[in-house]
Amino acid sequence: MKFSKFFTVCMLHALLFFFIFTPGVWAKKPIVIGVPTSIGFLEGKECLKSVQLAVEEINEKGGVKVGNESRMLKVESLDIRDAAPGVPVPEALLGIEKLILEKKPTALVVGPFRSEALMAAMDIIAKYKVPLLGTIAMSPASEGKIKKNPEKYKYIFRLCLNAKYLVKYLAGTMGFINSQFGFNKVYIMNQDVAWARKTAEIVKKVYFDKAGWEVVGMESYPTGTSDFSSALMKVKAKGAQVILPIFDMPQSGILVKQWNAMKVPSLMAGFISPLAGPSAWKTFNKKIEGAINVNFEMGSAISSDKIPLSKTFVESYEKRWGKKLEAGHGPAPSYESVYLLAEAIERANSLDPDAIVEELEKTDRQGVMGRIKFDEGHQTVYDMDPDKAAVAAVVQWTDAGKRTIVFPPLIAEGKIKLPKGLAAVK
Amino acid sequence: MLIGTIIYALINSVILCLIAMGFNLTFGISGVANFAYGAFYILSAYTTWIMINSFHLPYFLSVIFSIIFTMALGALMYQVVLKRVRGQAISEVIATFAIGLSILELFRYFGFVGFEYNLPPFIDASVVIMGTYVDVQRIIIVIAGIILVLALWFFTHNTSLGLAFRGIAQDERTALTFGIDSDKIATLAVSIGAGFAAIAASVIIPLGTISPSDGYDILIKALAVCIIGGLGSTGGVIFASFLIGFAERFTDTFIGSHWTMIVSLAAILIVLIVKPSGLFGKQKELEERI
Amino acid sequence: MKKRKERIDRGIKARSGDIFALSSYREMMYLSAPRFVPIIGFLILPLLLGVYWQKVLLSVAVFALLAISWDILAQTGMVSLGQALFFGVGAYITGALNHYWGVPPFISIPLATIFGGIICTLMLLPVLRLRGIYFSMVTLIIPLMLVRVIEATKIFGGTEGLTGMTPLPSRWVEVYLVIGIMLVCLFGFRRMMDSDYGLVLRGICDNDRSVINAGINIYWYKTQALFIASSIGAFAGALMTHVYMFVGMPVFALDYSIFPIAAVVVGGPGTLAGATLGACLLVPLSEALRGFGGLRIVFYGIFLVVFTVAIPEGIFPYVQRKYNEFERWVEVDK
Amino acid sequence: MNQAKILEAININKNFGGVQAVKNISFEVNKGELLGVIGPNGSGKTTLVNLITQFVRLSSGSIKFKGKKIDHLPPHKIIGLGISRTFQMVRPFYKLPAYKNMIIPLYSPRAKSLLGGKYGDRDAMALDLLEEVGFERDSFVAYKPAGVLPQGYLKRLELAKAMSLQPDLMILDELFSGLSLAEVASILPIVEKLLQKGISIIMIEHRLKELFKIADRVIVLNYGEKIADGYAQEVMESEAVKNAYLGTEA
Repeated sequence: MKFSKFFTVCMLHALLFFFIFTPGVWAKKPIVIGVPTSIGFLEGKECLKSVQLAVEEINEKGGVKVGNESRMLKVESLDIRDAAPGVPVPEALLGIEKLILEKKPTALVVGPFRSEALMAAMDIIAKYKVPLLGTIAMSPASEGKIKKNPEKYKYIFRLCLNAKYLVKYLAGTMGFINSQFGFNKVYIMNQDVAWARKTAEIVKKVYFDKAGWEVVGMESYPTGTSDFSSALMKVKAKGAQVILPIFDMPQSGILVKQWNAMKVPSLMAGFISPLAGPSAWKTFNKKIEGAINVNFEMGSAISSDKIPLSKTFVESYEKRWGKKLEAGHGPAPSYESVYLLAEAIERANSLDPDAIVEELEKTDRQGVMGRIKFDEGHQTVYDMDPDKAAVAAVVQWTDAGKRTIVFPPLIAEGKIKLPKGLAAVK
Repeated sequence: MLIGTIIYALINSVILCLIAMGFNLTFGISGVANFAYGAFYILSAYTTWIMINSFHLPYFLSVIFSIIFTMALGALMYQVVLKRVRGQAISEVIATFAIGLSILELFRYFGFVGFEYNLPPFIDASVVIMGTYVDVQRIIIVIAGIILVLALWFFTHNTSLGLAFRGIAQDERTALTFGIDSDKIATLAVSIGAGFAAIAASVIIPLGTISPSDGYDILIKALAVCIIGGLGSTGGVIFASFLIGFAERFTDTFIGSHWTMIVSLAAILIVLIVKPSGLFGKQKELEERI
Repeated sequence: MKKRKERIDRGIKARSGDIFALSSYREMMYLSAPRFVPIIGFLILPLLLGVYWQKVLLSVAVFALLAISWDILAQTGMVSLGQALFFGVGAYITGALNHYWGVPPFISIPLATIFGGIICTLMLLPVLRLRGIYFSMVTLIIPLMLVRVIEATKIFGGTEGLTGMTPLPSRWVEVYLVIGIMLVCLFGFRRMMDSDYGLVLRGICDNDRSVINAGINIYWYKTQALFIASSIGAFAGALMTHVYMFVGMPVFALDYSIFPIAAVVVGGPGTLAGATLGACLLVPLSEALRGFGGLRIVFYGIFLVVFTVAIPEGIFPYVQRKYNEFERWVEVDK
Repeated sequence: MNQAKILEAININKNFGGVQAVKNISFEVNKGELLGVIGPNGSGKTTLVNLITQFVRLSSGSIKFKGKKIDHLPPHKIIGLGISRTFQMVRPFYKLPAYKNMIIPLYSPRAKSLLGGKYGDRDAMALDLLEEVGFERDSFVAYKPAGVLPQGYLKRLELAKAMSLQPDLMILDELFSGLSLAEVASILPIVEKLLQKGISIIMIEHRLKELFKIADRVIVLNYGEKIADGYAQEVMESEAVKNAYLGTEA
């Protein structure tokens, strides 16, 4: 009884305090950050939560200083459903437009999933002049559009890995595998969507063909495929030592399960979205030992001791939401984007989009993903050294459900281990 | 390679057959095209998942519970919704489709997406059949498929309820005069169809993960099989499953995986042109020239 | 009872003899208001709305067109679950014409309308011979499979689609073009369905044997209805392609199939006006519900079930009845 | 009496999934005569009508109309040639006024060609035809929705629809079933009038008394087989018929 009374009194005081002493902050409207994305999907869900986390952290420290006063940040999200198969792009665009017109956000973060939606959205964003810090769609085509007409499209930035850098990482990993074990036969399996197909083609062109690898098979799978036996039999028959998968559909879990069940003696090294998060060990019933997977950005469901901020982010996410990060693509850059924005606004000392963009372009911040800088296509530069650029992480599942970062070497925690039945050629 | 492909084609065919069976059964008996079928499939998988992970029931019990739950839901759908629009094809189709849509999108809305939503295989092991590794789960699927078909055959030929089913399926009006309650039978038909979806989900889902968008794929697959086989004909469904099942696997191995869908589409279009009522379609009204 | 009878009389007289309608100013108002109010409303609305709501209005008109197309089919006894097929085929035809050969929109849209109609009709021709839900099943499947075909064969830009279509001269042209066509379709086809030709079409739905028994080839009439409906759908798709300057796999999306059905069911089937009314209610409502994200679709589902089961006649017939009842009240007063 | 045969059926058979609904039946209809078809329920009478108009396909045999084979034609073509039928179960368009129900046959290609390639004033023609079958012109009956009309009027409407195509052969499928004696008595003269116009009629009927008043010849079906064929009086006295049909019905 006594305690509850005390508690009530405390609450009342807190409320009073809130209303009497904070009008200085609340008199000014909060700065709205719009999150138009596909919230019904894992990546979208976790990106939104990461943004909320960052906003809460900044607000706790007193918000963002514009002019003489501190203003709070506020998140307005809207599900544009563009990742769901069968949702028309115009529908997604209308969502973005609605968010811009009705909530009047100072900037947008996260953004569309599908590259074609991003490409189409760029025109709308240019029209309303609201900076977008994208963290999901990966097609380099948007950078081309920005470079071609920088004045018009300068409002669009990207913090996540783009397909070009993904290729760099995949090629790097393959080169690493080659130099360590002497493997040179690969089977490429990719989802039949633009980004995955392009990535596969480019990796083949710029790396495998030049480095003397033999690509024994290359196959694209339409979304919804539920049986990979044919390809796995081919892998075995043709003696490929490495399978390079590039998938972000949920059904790709079937591939992993089948790879395990059919006891294919090859190293699975590439990108399969279900393998990124810590719960994969349980999902796949402890049968993923040896699988190698790219987490697109440091901090997205993976952290490294060498980049302390990534550890803090992953831990505070779990603390705030009571759940571990699972998406290997999106959360870290989404979290970062809020900080970049807050800093840019403070530096610009105004909410004018052109001023913010100008400051954003000057960004140079040591963050969760490493050092964040934009190139002239407004793409965050990724490389292998976290002190010089942002990094991704190539992770191998080891026994006991642990994940070890194996590439890039600067942040590696261990060496690649081969699965049973596969021996080094060298 | 060839043997492996045949083995996996066989498994694929049984999977398709399992998926289409319930839809076909419901239609064959009651004339209700249950477009919420895919949603029931997904719903039962989520139910099992929730039972295991939130109520910590043993796997086996969870599966049984989810089958019963799905069947009850099917019966409920008939009693609450379909009964009122019985016989109006448009309304039946729209209502069931809308119910399916709501169920699937509700799961999506409540965040049932992600890779943690999956069911473990019944027995996690693989065996070698003629030089090809096959996981035990797939063998279980084949066994389940065979048992279901046999059980269905036994049920419709040897039990009085099953005979009543066949009576209704053949001639509803005459069956009515023999005192068969068509509403009751139709309720059972929808419910058993939903149960088939649940059984199919219980054995097939452990191969992959659960995701709401699969619900639409399942419905499409069931429809494709039924269109080719002939709606309402069990033999047709089995035949069509094997036709598509083998065609898919063989195109995948020898032509390319992204052509598999086109093979199915081509099969549907050819069957429609050659024999519009499906290969085994023998509905009475279709014999007329109208 | 007596009142009801009067209403029927009015209907027949108003239709058969124009002189009667001219007998008083009031009668003329009574007869013309239901036509002129929506026309004037639709013509003025774009002037009052902001850019965003103009886009919504554009969506309203496009979905109204698809709903009208659905309703024409349904009245002829064909329940389509794949309006997206018509929409998508129209969109791809105009997209390809414009993208590969640079055909300007004012030529490519009419071409897409006609050829879209022909292609869809040919594709569905075999199913016309079947009764029951076969038509629904096949229409549901074909658009989804066409998507896969485009994905696999990589024709028409494959998964990325084609971009950079020529836009229409201005957003005013966009809005007024689509509204104009929608109004023409609404009143034109409403009139057609009321004519003896429409009677035959509706006869096929009600009792096809009776129509055959009149020595009429129902397949030929079904084919015509299918062509009309798919042309309307193809036009909507073609127009949207030029509005968004993009065509890709999403044009076969399930949304384009479900929305029109929802609109018709809510507005009231069998009147075309109901279809339009349904689109006018649902599309803005859907904008208002946008904040709910995926839950919106759930609402649709529930809406659809409730309307099909509880209010199968839809809103429009109710409004129509109320309108007539009101007039009757005045007459009694005299 | 050697009149031209207007319709000739030769050894027609129909199988419904193993059930032989019509077994090897042959018969003919002469020009201008009324052929009655009788038989117990389920004896295949309606199937016979469906076979003639090709609503159901023949399993084997052939049918000739005016000397030309018609069993390969779709139903609407056959009707276009000048055979029209009524249905046992009348299913008019309930929501439409009675006279609007007449529009569909009047809109058919046959109606158009009869008028020399032009459609006439269909509403007026419909009202004329309805008057012929007993819809009083001065009343509002013809304007009432078909749904509120009594059975007698619906049967008349059905007859008027068949008449509107000005057929050479008319098949009336249980026109009198479900009607009162008075109603039958008032429709009978209309049928006689059609005969006077030279139209051949096949009449399927359970009301033997009324049928025998106007029938020239009668065939009797039982279990899909023809068990008697001849003038009304002869058939009535045939033993087989008495056993199979009249006996069971009493």
